[in-house]
Amino acid sequence: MKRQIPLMIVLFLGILLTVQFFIPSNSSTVFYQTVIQWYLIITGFTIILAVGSLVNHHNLKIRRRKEHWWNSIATITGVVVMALLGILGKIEGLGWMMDLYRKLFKYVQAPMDSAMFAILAFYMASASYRAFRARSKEALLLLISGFIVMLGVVPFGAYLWRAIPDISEWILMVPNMASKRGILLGVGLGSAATALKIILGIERSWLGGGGK
Amino acid sequence: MRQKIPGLLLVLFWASLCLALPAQQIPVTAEPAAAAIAPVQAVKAFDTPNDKGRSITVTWQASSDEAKGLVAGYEVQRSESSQEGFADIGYVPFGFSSYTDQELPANGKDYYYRVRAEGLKGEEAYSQVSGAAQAREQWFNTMRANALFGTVLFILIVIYFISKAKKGHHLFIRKIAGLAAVDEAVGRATEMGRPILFVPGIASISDIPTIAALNILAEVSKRTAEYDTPIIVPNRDPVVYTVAQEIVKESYNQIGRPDAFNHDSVFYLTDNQMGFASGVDGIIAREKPATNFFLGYFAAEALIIAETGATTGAIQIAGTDQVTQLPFFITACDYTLMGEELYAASAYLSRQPMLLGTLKGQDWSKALIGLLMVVGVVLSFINPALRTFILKLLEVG
Amino acid sequence: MNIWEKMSKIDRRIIYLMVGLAVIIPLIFPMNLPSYPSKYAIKLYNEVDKIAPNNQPLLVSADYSPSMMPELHPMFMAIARHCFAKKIRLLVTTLDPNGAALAEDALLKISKEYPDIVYGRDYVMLGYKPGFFTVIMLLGESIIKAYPKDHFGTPLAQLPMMANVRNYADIPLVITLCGSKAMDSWVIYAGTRYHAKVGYGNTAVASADYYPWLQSGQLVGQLNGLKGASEYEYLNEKNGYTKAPKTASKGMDAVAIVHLLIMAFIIIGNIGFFALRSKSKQQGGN
Amino acid sequence: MTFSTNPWIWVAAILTLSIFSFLYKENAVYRFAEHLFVGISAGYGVAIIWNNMLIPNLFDPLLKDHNFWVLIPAVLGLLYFFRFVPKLGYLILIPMAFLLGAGNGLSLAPVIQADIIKQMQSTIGDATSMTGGGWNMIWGIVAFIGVLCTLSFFFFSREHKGPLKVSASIGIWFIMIGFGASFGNTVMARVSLLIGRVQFLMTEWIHIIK
Repeated sequence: MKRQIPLMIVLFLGILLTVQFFIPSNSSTVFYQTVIQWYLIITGFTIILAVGSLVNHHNLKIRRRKEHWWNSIATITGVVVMALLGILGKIEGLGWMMDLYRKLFKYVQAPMDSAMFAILAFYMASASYRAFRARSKEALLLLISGFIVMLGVVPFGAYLWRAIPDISEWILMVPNMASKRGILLGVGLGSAATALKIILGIERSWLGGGGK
Repeated sequence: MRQKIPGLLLVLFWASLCLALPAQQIPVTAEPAAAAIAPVQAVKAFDTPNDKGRSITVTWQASSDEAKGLVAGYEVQRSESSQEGFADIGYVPFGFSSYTDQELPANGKDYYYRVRAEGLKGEEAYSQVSGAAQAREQWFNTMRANALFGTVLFILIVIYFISKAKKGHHLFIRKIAGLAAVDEAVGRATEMGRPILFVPGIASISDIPTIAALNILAEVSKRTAEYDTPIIVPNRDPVVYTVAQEIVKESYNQIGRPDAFNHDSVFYLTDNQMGFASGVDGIIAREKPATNFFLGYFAAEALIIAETGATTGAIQIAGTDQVTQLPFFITACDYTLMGEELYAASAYLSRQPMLLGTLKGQDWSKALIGLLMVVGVVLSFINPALRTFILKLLEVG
Repeated sequence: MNIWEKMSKIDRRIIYLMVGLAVIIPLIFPMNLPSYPSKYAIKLYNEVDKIAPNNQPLLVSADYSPSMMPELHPMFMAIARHCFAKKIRLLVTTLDPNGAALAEDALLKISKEYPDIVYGRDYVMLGYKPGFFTVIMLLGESIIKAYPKDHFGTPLAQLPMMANVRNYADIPLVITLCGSKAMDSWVIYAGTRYHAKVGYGNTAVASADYYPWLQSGQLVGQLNGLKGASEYEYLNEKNGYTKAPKTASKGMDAVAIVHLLIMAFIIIGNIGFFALRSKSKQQGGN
Repeated sequence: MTFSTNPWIWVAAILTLSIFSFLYKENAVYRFAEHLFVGISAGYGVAIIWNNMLIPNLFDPLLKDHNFWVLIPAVLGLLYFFRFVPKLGYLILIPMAFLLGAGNGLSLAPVIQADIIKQMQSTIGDATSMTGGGWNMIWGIVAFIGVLCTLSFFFFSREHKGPLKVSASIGIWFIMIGFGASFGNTVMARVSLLIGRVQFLMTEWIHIIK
């Protein structure tokens, strides 16, 4: 019983929403919008649980004086301050909170966001140095096409041979596009099958029991 | 042409929303009409197809002066009578020859339309009144007939193979290197006495790669429960966090070691993509997991976490259906599940007949798709008209 | 450890350090590496260049936000300089709420370099208007309906440049500078529906997505990321239109050096790998 | 060389450098920045969800429009908190079931439409477009074969031998060429981001370059 009701809900909603996709009628549209709205509301509640788990995780560290526990104070302070500023700042008369919220976003969160993103430039270099080795036929192909496309970007490539940018464009247009389409077709089947398995209750690891 | 109408209507709908207002606000210069312009021809009004009702589409042939560059636009008018009482309902600029009337007062009632062509100098010309049209609500979207056919066919194929599998037919599954390595990876962590890191992607539960990742998490956490190896599951999505926690807990219950499950091992970090990446990087650098699983939906953070993992010498098993991120996983990880392999994983790891049956269904669908495409290409080469027809059949809306 | 092993196992920190230096040094000391503009950049440049001076305006839509700034902002500056130097009239819109401030900044700065350029006569900033593709279509009907006033609140009727500019029919070329999505709308609505000529500048990640449209001629030319911006700067300089510092070219020097560095590391890694392999094979043979 | 006098710029610059310090190794400065980043961004997320999800979807309908239907999902959401009640813990499966059912139901048919039918159309269309003369036609066919071979690589229920082995290995060649190209094509974009950061440090914080 404890398992049957959730399975019925999944089956029922899954079938209705799949059918809904093909029905443009008014009632069908209203149903769709209601489901989306409910979905958002339920999701809204999970953030409380989730942030609760984050705070709890760090609270434990502080209380047990685990290694580097003082950093956890930064996390908890960050969560509480940002959430309060963002929610209370909407109230009239507390505009200074909104200002501070925006400042913290602009000068604390956004710079770290961009810096983390920029780290990718370094990692592209180290990853390609390590992995672009002609260990096998496949790795050789990866190496060559990556190399040509990189040459296509720099002036040095065109200096070596004027056709390099065109070859690079060809690689991006023909084999690259073909492999992407092939992978996408497979992904489409795989994800449709996975959705179907969940709807039909064949895949029920989320209930525990791995399908029993 | 029919196929293109709904897309066009959508465009028109937005355009008309936007255009209707300024058209009426801007005062028309009171200059007398210099010269007459030609009215539009063949005004037709009909129920807008594939919609929820209360909408009528009006089409017409452009004024013959449009080609001469004399027309500014067209004002569409509606009335409940074919004779009188016409009121402006929407304006479209020249170049358009249709308009969608939205939010009509009622379905199933007769409405009449006419179009006023407006010249650049303020000239006006009224068209003939259209025939009566009624708005109706539709119960099937004909633009999606091909998707319906595809969905039903796919479901039937999959169900057929599942029922066959239930009867106990032996089902083969080819080796998938990344998954064959799971046991070894868990074993290695146990030997080294280090934890296992499992990142179920950064997407929400309605993104199917996340579901696939959670199915794999169920199998992996069963193994960690068996070997008593700690598992760390950081999350970016609050809903995924709750599901992941239940899954790991259930795996420990199943293995018969509910006491070994640590609630704090599955936790939420932040929903910010790069904030999440920085947190995972910190965990990798400090906890030095022996094995990292990065499975599910990933975007730019894929390389950030995978490359950090590579520096700690962990065995890394990654998998995503995101074509743009696969190259980075391939370069930075030991094993990568590419695209559909991610979805085949739960069948591979659990070897349950029904899941293997689904996989068989996928393969047959693949063969069918390949065959249909070959036929489509051959026919298209034989006759260009066939090509147009085939492409129209596959047009999505 | 012998030299081959060293070559196949360079510490990653050395790689990071060199990447860092390869970015910082060219930014401080520009190297002025040669440029070989791509065919699509040359096409776009020529389309702009052939617009008659003091006549119909070029429309540039700055559809980018600060995160795409490193790549797209220099394109905007280079195109604006080209227009101001050749007295090609310039009309600026933006579909991204953040784009207006960025474009305004750039125009303010560049107009100082060209003292005889007058706002309202030589360039007009229409600013941001929400609605995305509805704005693109509105412009096709009537610019004055889409933007009764300019970015600074002046009615368009008071701006001499706008006197004979009704819609796309009076605009010889439209250029959008955007991340990805805006492009589809410009091509489909401005290009296909109103027969406007459309060219674009994009961020490098989106570059591969639009080649089919370039090949079919739906897009007349392209500036691809920082490289495209530097190519435009190069063409500007080559034609003597500006002596302003070439922001993108400095960045592109850095990009080129990092690429060469990465390629060098790949070669070194492979030499080390093959040397080690042949050595271990020989030892195996003995 | 002068420094910025704006304290916020200093905060931004120091945090940027702290993040970069991870490249050398995990250290106390990075650890602090990382913890702060996680906290601040999680708090930001809470505010966003409150302001953009719960207020317009739950509180506004309830308090302004007196739409009491939204209490149903609110109750479903509250069921999540039974997680902390040992005997009723299974109740959280109900909201989970709603989200899973809705999520998968909303995806199934659209996936078939967008990933399969649309891809089939583009594949056939591109292979037979015949615009641009001879070479384009040949490349169209080459790409078509590439799509088929790539697809054949994903056959799971059959051992890869005989013709399937041939086509699957050609598929893998296409995949590898594609991946190499994607990788090479992304380098410039990522370096541009780094340039953006370096420019911030060297123009707004330390005034080295103009």
